[in-house]
Amino acid sequence: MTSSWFQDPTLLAAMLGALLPFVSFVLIMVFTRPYPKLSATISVAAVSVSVICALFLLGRHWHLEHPIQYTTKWLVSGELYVPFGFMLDQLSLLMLTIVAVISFLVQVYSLGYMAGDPGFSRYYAFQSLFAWAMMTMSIAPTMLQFYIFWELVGLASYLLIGFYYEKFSASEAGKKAFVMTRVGDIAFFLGILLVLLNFGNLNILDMNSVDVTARMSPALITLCAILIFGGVAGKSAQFPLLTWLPDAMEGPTPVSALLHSATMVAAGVYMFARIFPFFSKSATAMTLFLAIGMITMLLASTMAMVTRDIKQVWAYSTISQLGFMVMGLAAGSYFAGVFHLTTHAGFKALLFLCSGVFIHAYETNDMYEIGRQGGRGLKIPMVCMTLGAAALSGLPPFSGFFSKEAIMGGLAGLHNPIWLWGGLLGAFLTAYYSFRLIFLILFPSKIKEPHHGEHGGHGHGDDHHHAGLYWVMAWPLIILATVTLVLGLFQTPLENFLVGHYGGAEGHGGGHHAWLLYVAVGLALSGVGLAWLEFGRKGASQVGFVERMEPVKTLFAERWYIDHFYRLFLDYVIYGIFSNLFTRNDRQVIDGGIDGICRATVGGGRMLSFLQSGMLQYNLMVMFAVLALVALYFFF
Amino acid sequence: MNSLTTYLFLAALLFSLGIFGVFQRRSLIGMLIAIELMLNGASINFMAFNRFLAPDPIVGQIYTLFIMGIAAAEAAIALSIIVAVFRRLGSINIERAQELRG
Amino acid sequence: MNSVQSLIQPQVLAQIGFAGIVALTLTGALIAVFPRNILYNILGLIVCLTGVAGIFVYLGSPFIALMELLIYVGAICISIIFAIMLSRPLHLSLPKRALPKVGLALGVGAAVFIMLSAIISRTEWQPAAMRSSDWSIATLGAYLLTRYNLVFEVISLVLLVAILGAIIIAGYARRSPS
Amino acid sequence: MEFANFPYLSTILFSCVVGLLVILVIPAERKMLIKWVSLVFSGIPMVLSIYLFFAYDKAQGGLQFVEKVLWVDSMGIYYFNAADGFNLPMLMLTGIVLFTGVLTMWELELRVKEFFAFTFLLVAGVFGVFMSMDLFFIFVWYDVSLFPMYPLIAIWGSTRKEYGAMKLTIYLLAGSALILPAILYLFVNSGLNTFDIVALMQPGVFTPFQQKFAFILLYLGFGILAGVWPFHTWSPVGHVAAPTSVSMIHAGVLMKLGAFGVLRVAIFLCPEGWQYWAQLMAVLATCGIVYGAFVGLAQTDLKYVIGYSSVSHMGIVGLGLATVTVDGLNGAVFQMFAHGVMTALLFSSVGYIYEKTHTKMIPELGGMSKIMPVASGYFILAALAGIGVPCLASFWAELLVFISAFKTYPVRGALAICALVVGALFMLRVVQRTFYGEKNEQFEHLPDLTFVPGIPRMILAAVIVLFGLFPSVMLDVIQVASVPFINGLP
Repeated sequence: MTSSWFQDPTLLAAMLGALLPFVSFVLIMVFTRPYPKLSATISVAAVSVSVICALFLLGRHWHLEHPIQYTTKWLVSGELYVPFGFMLDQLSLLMLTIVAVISFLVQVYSLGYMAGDPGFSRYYAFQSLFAWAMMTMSIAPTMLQFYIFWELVGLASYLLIGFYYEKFSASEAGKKAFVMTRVGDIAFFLGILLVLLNFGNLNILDMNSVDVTARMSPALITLCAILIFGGVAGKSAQFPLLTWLPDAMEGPTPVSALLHSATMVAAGVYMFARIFPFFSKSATAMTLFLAIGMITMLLASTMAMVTRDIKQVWAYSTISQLGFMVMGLAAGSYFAGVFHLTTHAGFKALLFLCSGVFIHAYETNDMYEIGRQGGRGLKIPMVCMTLGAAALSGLPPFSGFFSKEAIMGGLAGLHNPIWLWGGLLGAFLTAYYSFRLIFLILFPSKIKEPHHGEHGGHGHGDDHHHAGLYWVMAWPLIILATVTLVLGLFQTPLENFLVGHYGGAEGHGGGHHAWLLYVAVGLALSGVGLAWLEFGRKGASQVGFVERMEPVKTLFAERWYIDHFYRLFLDYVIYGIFSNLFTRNDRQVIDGGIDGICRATVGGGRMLSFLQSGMLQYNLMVMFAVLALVALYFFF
Repeated sequence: MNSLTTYLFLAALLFSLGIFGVFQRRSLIGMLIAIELMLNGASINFMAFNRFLAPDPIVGQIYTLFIMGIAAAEAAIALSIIVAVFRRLGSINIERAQELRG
Repeated sequence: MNSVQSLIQPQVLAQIGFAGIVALTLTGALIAVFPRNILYNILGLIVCLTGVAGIFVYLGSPFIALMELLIYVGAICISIIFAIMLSRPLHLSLPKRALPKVGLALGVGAAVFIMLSAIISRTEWQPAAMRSSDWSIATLGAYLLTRYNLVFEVISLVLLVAILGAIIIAGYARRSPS
Repeated sequence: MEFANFPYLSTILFSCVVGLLVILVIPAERKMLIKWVSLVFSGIPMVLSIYLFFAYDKAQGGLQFVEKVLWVDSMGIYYFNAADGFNLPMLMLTGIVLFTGVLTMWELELRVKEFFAFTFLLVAGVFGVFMSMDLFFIFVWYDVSLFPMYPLIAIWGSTRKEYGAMKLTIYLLAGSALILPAILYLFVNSGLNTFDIVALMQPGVFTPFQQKFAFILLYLGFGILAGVWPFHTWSPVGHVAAPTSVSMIHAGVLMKLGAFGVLRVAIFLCPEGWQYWAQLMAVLATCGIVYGAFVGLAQTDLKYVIGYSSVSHMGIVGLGLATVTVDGLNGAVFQMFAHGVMTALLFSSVGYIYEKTHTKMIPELGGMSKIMPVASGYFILAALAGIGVPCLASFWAELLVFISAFKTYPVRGALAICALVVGALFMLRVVQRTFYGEKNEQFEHLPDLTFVPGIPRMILAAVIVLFGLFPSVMLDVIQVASVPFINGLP
């Protein structure tokens, strides 16, 4: 901490990596907005440096013994000291790498996807803002800094979701995302305030140490944990704040890939892992989180079974996988949760980017339509997407298989078997809806000739141009697909890397039960099989079993009416009652009161001026009467 | 007949009648007449004090003379005002003359 | 003669005369105030002023009594009558009485009267220690032209201004368009 | 430090007065000359106030740049100007807002001379209140700053301007009718025969009862100007009615005048009254925060929305003052500054849009981001600052206030924090309805903000971002005043 920043390569790398995207954001917003190419170059260059720095840090500190911390004064007020700095440990290094790599890939991919968009510069500015906020958040040393950048991440998400702001639905979705996560963030903020006031310190390492139990009562810890979890629920779209995420798909597809699948929504889970020891001090809270995770996972899976929108499927699956991660963490298997976070980041980004290619080519989000127009003609995305779906379903040997198994193992270690059954059901449903989508595109009921030239393009590029962009978009897919394939094999090194630190917290993460393995894979395969029966085989009706039951389908498609509830709540309680009531109060009671006073004054003046009526006789009468009375009073 | 208070009471009565007249008449001329009554009440007072109390019995008479002069001037002006008001308002009803109303 | 004189004492005669004059004054005053016809009021005023002149005689000043008759009855009342007679029908407009107003006026008048009489009756009237007995008109004239010279002049001026003012007001009002 | 004895504060103050006089002797037709003169005379205070802010010796602390001249001996009235950690941010804010306000009104054509003359009169009063350490002068300058609002709104305003101007004037004068008796009460009861605040604020000068009595009068009197709930209704109406730069000065600076008055007069002189009434202050402030946000949700006029957000944000200032802690005080002063700059930027952007489209009704606008991206960008930036997005100035202020409020008054603090959601909802709603969505064809041809008219907005935006990234620049100065003050409390 005493060494100056340029002498310490670690600090230098962390600073460069985390802060360069911000510089790029400012540069683009202030200077290069009219020059899209230059803006993109700046942004991609900045994020490339970030990737290099992140990989450098990861490599340099692969055998990290103690977390490294650098802080400097950001703000001092009275006894409150707010530092700004970096804290590097295994978890934050891993997250930093994930964020940097995925940001990089998405930015490269966007060069193709967003080409010719009028808001190209703006897009890259927001991407840089996001990268800065997310990376600084990942390596935050205190919960306050974490919160600050957490909010900034939310801001970037708001801006990117509402990127096509001319579309009402897009701006609406951005607003919804911001406000809904804000609700969670308020709980988060209250939670860290409670910790700050009772524990006196927000340093993450201190919060994770055993000191907490000494200074805070168990009930207080539970309360704080639940409040802070509110932030997780908001950001990671857990029940009951889950409905913003499907809407967030209004943003450009790379944004969905980056923020709403791989990185930002994982921030919630990351925070869970970040202060995992703190959370795990409250068994009550952990059980609650387990329940929330499971409910989220199952709800989202059911929603995914009936939607026709390709991005929506992945959005729901994201929610359900996030719920699954929360379950894993809440079950106490720290490594399993983080590992799934890592693998999920890879394959979900892959899935979204693949869908992006389809959407870009066919200008539709409807999977039936894509299939009908010959979606399987796009070879690379199709193969990559199938790989991703397999990973999502937990089929060996893809990365998802390993991480899911790890979580299942954690769930199996719990006393109450209901969690495990819930998890298994979720796995089955996941496999079913993933392959429903794959089969629908692979084996459409009526195949036309593939003709992506006709429909492709946003009306801006010719075929040749389009082909070039296609490859810009394809490369990230291939890289991600490779990652998906091989990441599972790195389970053991990663586990050593991560759990070396939190050794104590890891009780049963590795304890695989053999039967569980078979059951899980069997369920996943049967999910795939069911999907094949209904959608894949020749002459299949392509109507799912859920879709045959009209009321259930409606329920699922309407997202269990959660949104309706919020809408009604907003319309009737917030707007209808509070807003309206207060406005009326303002207009009528307060303003009316004051105006009333004013009017009374004016009226009083009028009344008095009535005395000044020009009726001389009355005036005189009063005068003499008063004179008489005064005289009588004084003389007697 | 020879006591001061008799005259004073008489003066007070005249004065009060004058006040009453001023208040209750609606016609400006009626009010003018009532004012003359009041002035006479005052004159009687002067004369009575002059007769019974004053060291120099000329002064009260002079005051009374002055009152008469003032009354004459007042009557002249009042009448002209009444005429003017009548021209303007078409009435000498005092209750119509409300242009000073607030 | 003597018996008549003894039968009707001068004091008694004076008393009767005084009572008559007071009655005349009050009657005149009432007539001046109450009736709604302006001419009756004027005539009442004349009667009342005549009574007042009589009272002045009783108060030992026949000169002022004459002046009263001359100025008030002879000048003021006549000018009012002229005003009524010569201008347009002022006397015809006979506004109705409003009872509340009369009541109020009566109340205020009574209050003023009560106040005045209370003051009169409760005051210890003390005559001046040294009283001159010079009532002659000559002295009065001398006073007017010596000690009250200025007031006399001012009164004259006021009268002049009042007459001019009256002419102007009445005349302007005639010419002004409204 | 060879200029140590240079009367910086008086120079700031009198550059406004001289500016006013110079404008008065320029013929009214020479509009450009008047504008340039205004620019110069508003630039001097800005530069000097920024210089003072950074030249203030934080290690030494206390009152600096003191100018003290006895004015009326028999009453103990001093011409006494000084700078400390509380008023330096305010002086800088006033300087910045004045300068940007003058630049914003560069296109004004209607009665230019009178407009700038009144503006300078207004700002001279504001500077006077901020820098004066003498009760008498504070009151005089305070009333000097109130009076020009009426003509400024009634002549150059819009939307129900007479009503707004009248309402504002009545409210503010009602406030000063509470202040004057309180000041006289304190003056008489001190027994020191002086209006010097430094002398009067010594402990033991006033009994607790006197402090409680005077405090509530002063709090309500100044509070009206600070938009304390439920005396806030003048402020949205006034904001709406006022012309752009007046709205900027009004919401940006004048409302702070009230809060600053509470701090400088009420809290400085009656610390025990402050502690006694803090509960009430917290309740009113929380009401204001929650209430302003909810009412803002239902507005359709852009300026009304900003007006109610001001009510909400000034509630945060009030809440900070009510906590009686260092953090709260720091947060309150910081929030005054941050909110001033932020609101000025909001009004400035709205002013531009209004100038071009001649409407500020939200339903009639829409898609403005497409038509004027730069102007919209400034508005969105300021709106985000208003929501409390981190790394923008007002976030830190809100953070400090909420931390201290949550510590002192958990329930009220939590309520106020929850109001942040509503605040976010209503600001975003406005942004969405106004700037996003289909663009209105009617306005398509309108030009965007170009570089030169953009300068004032640029300054304001830069201030917001800079103090958001480096909050300690501001807080270190405020700290110097607030820590000794709180430690010195009985």
